[in-house]
Amino acid sequence: MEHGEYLQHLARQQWLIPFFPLMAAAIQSLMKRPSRKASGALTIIAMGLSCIFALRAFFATIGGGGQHHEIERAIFNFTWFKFGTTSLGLGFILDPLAEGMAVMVAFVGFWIFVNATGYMADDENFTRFFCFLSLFAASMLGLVVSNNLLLLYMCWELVGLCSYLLIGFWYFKPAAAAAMKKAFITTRIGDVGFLLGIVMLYWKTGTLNLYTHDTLHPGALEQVSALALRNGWWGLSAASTIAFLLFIGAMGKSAQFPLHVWLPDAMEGPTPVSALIHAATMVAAGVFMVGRMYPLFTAEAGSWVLDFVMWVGCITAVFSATIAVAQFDIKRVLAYSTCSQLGFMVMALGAGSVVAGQFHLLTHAFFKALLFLGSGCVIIGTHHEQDMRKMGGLRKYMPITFWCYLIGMLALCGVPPFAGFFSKDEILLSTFHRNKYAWGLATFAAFLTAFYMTRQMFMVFAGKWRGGENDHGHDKHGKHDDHEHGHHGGEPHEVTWNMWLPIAVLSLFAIGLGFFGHKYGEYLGVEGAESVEGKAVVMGASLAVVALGLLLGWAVYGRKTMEHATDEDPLSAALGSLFTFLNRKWYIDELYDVTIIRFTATCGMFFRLVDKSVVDGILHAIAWTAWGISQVFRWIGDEFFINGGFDAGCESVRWEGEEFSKLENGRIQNYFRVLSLGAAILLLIYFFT
Amino acid sequence: MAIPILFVLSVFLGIFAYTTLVERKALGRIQNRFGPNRVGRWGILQPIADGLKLLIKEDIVPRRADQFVHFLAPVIAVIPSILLFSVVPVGTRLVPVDLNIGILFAFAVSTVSVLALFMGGWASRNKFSLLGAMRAVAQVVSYEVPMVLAAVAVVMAVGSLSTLRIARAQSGGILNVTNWFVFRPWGFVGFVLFTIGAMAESARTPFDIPEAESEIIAGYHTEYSGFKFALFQMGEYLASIAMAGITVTMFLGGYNGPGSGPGWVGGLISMFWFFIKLAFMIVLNIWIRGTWPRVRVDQLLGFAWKVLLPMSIANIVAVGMWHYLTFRPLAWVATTLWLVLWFVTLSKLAATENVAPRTYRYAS
Amino acid sequence: METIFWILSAITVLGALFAIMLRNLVHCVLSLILFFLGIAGHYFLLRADFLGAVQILIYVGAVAVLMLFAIMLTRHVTGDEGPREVLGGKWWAGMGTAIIIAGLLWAIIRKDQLAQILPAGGAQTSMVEIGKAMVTDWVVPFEAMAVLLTAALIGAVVIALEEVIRRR
Amino acid sequence: MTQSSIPLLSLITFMPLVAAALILLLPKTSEREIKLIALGASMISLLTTLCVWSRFDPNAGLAFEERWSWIPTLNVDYRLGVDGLSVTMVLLTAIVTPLALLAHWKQDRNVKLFFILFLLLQTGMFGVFTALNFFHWFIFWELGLIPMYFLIKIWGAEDRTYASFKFFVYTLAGSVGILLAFSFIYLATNSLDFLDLRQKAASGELGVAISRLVASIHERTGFHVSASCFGSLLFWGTFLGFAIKVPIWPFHTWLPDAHTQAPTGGSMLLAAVLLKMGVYGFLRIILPIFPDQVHAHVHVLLFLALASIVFGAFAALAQTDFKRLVAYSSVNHMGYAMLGIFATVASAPNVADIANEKSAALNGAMLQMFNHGISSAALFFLVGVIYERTHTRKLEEYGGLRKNMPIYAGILGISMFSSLGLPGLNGFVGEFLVFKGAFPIVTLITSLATIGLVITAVFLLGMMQKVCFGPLNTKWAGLPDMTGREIFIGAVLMFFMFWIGIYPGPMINASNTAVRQLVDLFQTMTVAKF
Amino acid sequence: MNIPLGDYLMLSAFLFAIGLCGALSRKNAIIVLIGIEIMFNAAILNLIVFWHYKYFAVPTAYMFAIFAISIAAAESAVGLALVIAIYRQYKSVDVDEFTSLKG
Repeated sequence: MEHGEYLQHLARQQWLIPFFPLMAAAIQSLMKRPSRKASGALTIIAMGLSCIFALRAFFATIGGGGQHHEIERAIFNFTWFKFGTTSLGLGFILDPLAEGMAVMVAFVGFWIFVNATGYMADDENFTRFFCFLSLFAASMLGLVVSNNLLLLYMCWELVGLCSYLLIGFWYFKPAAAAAMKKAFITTRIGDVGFLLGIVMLYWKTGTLNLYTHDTLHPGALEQVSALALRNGWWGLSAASTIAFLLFIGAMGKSAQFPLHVWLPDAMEGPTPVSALIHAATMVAAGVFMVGRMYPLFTAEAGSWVLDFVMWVGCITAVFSATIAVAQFDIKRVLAYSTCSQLGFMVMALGAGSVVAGQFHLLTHAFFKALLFLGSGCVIIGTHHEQDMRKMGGLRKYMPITFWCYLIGMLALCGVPPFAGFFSKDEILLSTFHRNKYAWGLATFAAFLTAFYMTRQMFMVFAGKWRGGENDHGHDKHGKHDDHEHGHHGGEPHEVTWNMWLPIAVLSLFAIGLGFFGHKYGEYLGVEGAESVEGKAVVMGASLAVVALGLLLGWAVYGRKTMEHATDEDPLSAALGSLFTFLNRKWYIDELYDVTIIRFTATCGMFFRLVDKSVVDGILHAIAWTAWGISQVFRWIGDEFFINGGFDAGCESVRWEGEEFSKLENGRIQNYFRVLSLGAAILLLIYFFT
Repeated sequence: MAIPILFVLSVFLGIFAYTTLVERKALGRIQNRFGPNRVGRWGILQPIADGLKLLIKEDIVPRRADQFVHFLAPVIAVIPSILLFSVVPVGTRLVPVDLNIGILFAFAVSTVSVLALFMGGWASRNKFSLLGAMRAVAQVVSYEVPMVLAAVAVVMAVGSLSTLRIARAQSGGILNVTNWFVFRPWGFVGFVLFTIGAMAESARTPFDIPEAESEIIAGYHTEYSGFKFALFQMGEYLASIAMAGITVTMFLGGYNGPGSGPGWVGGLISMFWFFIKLAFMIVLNIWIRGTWPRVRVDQLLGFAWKVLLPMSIANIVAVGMWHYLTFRPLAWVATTLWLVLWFVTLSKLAATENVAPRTYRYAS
Repeated sequence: METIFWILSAITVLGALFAIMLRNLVHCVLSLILFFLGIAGHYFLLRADFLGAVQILIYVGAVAVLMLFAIMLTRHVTGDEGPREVLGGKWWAGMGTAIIIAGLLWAIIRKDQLAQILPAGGAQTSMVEIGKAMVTDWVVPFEAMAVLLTAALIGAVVIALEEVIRRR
Repeated sequence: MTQSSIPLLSLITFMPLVAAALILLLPKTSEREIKLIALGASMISLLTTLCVWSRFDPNAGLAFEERWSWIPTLNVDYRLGVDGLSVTMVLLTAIVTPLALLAHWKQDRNVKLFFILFLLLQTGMFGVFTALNFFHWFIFWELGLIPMYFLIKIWGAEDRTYASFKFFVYTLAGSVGILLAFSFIYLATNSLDFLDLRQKAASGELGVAISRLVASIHERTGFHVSASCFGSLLFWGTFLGFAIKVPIWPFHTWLPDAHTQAPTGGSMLLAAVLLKMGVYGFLRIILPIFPDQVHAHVHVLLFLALASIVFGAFAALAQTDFKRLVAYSSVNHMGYAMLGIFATVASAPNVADIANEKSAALNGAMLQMFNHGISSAALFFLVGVIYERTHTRKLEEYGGLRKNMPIYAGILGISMFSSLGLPGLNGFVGEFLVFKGAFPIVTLITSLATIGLVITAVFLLGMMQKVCFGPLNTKWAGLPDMTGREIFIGAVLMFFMFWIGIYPGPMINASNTAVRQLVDLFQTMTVAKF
Repeated sequence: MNIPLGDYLMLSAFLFAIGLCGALSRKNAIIVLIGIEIMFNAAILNLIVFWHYKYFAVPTAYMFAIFAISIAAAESAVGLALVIAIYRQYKSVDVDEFTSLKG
């Protein structure tokens, strides 16, 4: 088979990639609760199949485009429904961007599922959990391989749904219940922008298929040059306007400032969920979408949209990093770190380097998933303890977890030769070219990253075990008491193989993936305008700040580890109220509470009051007026004239009736006789006429 | 016209006489005894002896009885029974009267016999008689309905009321047998319904409650003796024989059988087949009489209205299906299913009483 | 044929007269049956065989029997009204009216030319035709009749069983 | 035009009426038979409707038409028929009514009257969607009102008297507007046939007739009013009637009251079908018969639609009563349908492919009607389920019900997401089409309407959180989960949610031709004619 | 058959009058019903007579007769049921005593 045809063939089978997890979800939704093994196996097998199909497509795309820097893109479009004289199509795409992402999602997802079988082993809603996870995997893969903005949006919303469901998986915790709602609504605000962007794109181009390979009916992204010439809003071209609107969606999903608030709260979900959805894949969907729609962003030269994107990313990166410094919850640190890293990616996109953004997305997915799974292992190993102050010294108890976690941490900090170093370096480089101030801020964020990760490492793994000092933490979750480790008492312990194997595998990638950065750029087919100029500065600066961060972390936390869980954080002692400010996340949530949320609630009360008093008031006024008028008529007209006259008439009729009723004596034969007499008279008349 | 009528009068009266003998002998055998065997060889002259005895017996009329009606009742009992024979085709060449409303005529005439029972019962001024009469009237009126409806099925299939046409419609087929209506789903059901109806109509066991000895002495003919009693008996037997004849005509192919045909020889053979079938029906009646116990009054009426009537209506629908489904295998399957469905439903519905399973105390 | 007509007419008229004149109710019904049979005979004479059979089936077999039942159920088991007054109040008015009507009808029929015609003869309406007409042209009345009969059946049962139902 | 030999539509419409008559004959005590008869009748209607649906050819225009001369002196025909505008509504009615009946299967108070009223209501609803002549259409219209009044009045909750009275008088007042308007139209044209009037309106004959009528009024009474003003009056009269029924802000206040007080099945039907009667009125009567007037006032109308969406959503946000919240969500959702409809009317000269945009908007509105019927029926049913068990509707009194009612929580979640417009479920398709179509035509208003999307999410998710999540309120520790019957009802509704969410083709296809004809009416329109 | 139509008509007129007489003057409700039946039969006889004499080939009159007989049967069934019901109420079948319809 010729290569193009082969790709086409594969594109026609793209739907299979999300199909397997979808089926797994459908089957599990009908399963009984106790069928744990079957459920877990089904999910993992389905994910494995998806992974195989994704890899097949991935290798096909490598084989084609890599050498001559020309993207080969195979698509498969079909009609969803018809309306008016046109129709609405959906479609699947097969191109490097999609396949790289799909392989990542399927592969990381596969290992996270394996880990989850351990993490969730004794949860009563095990089946439900894997059902949601499968559904998530299906939607995420569908999002990745869709060639249609509407299909992408649908999957986008579905991953949001799964995120909602999984954050609130332990719905009985009020915090989880609040967090799930917050996550959905916050992303929904972004989605409104996204939806408007879609609708506008549809209006301006008449299609939502991104590529059609058809000159008569070009796809949306094939019309960008025309769109760049048409007018949009706010003095932008249509293309840029749409790009801006779409980016608002991405901001919601990828937790960019100021819509980032949901992501840390989302840590209320089970840790594999945090790893898969809120670190590796879903939150990256915004970045992916921007990458997918990138031609729109660059269509109009010199619009402020890209700058906007860059600054949003930059601000998020620094802002979140500062918060991460002052957190005590092991997962929250990672959550803010994720926010910050997402900021890096977005910044890269804004700086004009899709490759850097996407590559960081991939590497980040691996090592952040690793870190989250690692933290999950820690949490399980310490009997559901999440407060870093109550950990410590775990290196002794959980060696495998420690080493893997260390690799992930180094990758995140950007220590060469780990994966994060390469990808972050590229981002900083591209930002350096675009805007020096942004670069400076980003470098500062890199410094903070190294610092807070070091802090975390020392707090968790170094020193001595501080848990179990007060009461045992695991009273909080009564139902986890019959955990397998009952005989361990309060001591931490290493986790089972199905939990550490995934992080071990992922740590391999966290080490090695960075070396493929250049290849990935080629693979995406973006001409890497690799200017060596400034490279040394950037690299040197970043190495320096990383080293500084590590050192500072060691200085503050490593030299003298915490003795007791109640000890004050050394940094807190140093920074004072600034630390509290950071610990309380810059009081953003409180700000939102008093502004937006209060405003919305007031609006609600106001319109409720309007309904109750104004609208109903007018109504009641009308009703009372009518009633009053009717009373007047009743007394004057009815009671006096009509009733009086009517009574008199009735009386006379009744009297007549009384008289006539005497004719009725009730004897049937009498009636009959009269009847016959009448007949006789009729006959008589007939006879004589 | 005269020959057939004479034939009918002589032959069927003879059959009547010897039916009584056969019945007594057969019942005797069923009940492990001999039956009449003193008058002539095998008791062959018993009917004549009975007749003579009844002729010379004293005729007693109760003093307060309504003399005229009391006298009239047995006469009226016999007349319709004999009239019934006028529409039964005995052979291809032997049809007394071919009325174009034959079946209807038969029913019309047979209803008159109920009057005789009532008159006899009422005129006797005896409460047992009156009770018997009332029972008889209720029973006959009830069972007439499903019977007529069962006949309507046949009439619909043939398209004529004439008994001769009905008999002719059943000729042909393999050996002149396969076209008998009893070999159709609806015909079989109709046959069963009609047979049950005919037995009830002529008040034969197990439907003999109008003359149930253990309850009301002898029912409407308690106060009759001598030849009047004989006339009642005669009317009853003749009616049941005539009904058997009509059953044969409508369902069992009438005079049709292997070898029957229009010629003289065929005619004789056809008469042979007719009487064979008639004998079969008579023996069947006797057999049932000897086998089944008497039913209760409420059971009797409930059975007529709740089982036979719906079933006969379903049967009419089945004939309609048969008529319109010209593809025969389909018609077979459809009508059979339909009727079985109704049968099952009705038998489920009718089984309202829970009868405990019988336990045998001494035999095991 | 004329003889048969006159005999049947005599039976009919006598039956009718006895039916309304006799004191014993059962005798009344029996003579009513005679009247019905006479009418059936007339139908046969008029070559309406089917109707004749139906007349016997319905009137003799059903209506008359029903009347006998009614008599039995209203306690006059003997059927004899006894010494009580059998004629209703103002009976003379009814009788008079009937006689006037009879006389007038007689006079009208006498006067009319139509009274002199004889049967036209010719082809009779066959049973098949009647049957077909019944389910084609006359199907609506036919169905209406079916409904009416059902209603009458149910109604009669309900009326007669009223007390039983109430007791339950 | 296909003339069906069997009067299927009459059968659909009057089957419940016949069953009601049958039930009337039954004694009060035979409740089981009553229920079975009612359910059987609505099932027959459903089966017949499915037959109609399967044989319905969307391209053939009016189908299954029945036309008999009824009152020749008034030029009134008995005319039934379905086209793309009504067939989905008939289907909706046929689906929801048996489910509503089933929801009341355990009803034990005054069963006979209840089911009779229900069946009467069903006849009314079917009749409104199938009738093509104002004369009997109006009878059916009122028949949809009166049984509902009694259902609320007799079987309602604590505040039923006020609610039912308000519902009845309010809606009746609207009906008066319709009746008056049509009286004048009849005076002017001597016709009450919708399609005939549509023809006349399109050809301008209606305008001429109205000016003639105005002239003759002037002649006789000396009362002068311009023809265009008179036409607008007629339009506003009709508008009032339908706007109250839909309901459009600010005529909506009867709805939360009525919904909250109505029995479960009543709310289901009220939300699922009765509101659609109002929207259907816009599609069948206002748009075809008053094209010029509606076009002239479209900006006001669009504002009202927007107000319904946004204000309705905000008002819902502030509710503490479960049922009231769902009721306000109806105001909000019907606002989307109205937005789609009014966007069809508005003119936008600079939009290139305007016919298709309008088709999308109107198709979306049609679909939104059906979707709202399904999902609001489900939500009201679920409210009923929980109310039956806890006897409270206060949101703060629930909490954590998912723990012992997982199936309930699942069905509630799916229904909620369907109502919220999650892709993959039915709500999304309709809303997307409305936005897609309306956005190019009335950009600003559509953009503002998206606020409604967010607020909808806020209040629905808040509802979900308060009912199902959080720690279990110990008061409800012993609550049983949904029974098989209730799950069945939910499952049927969910089937439609998924079906339309995943494969909306048949629904849109059914309405498309009729929608395009309606859109063509407004294609060439630029200025009002009179 | 040489009987003129008038003879038949006369016969049915007399029968009708007899029935009327019975229905109007007898006291017993059953006899009243008997009278009505006689009138019915007289009328039906008339139908058949006309059919036989004038419209021999048309089934209309025949149909009328059949329907009339059916109605008569239904009527008598209901009538007798009524008689029985009334008897239960009043312990009498005398029509003169049924005066509860008195105004």
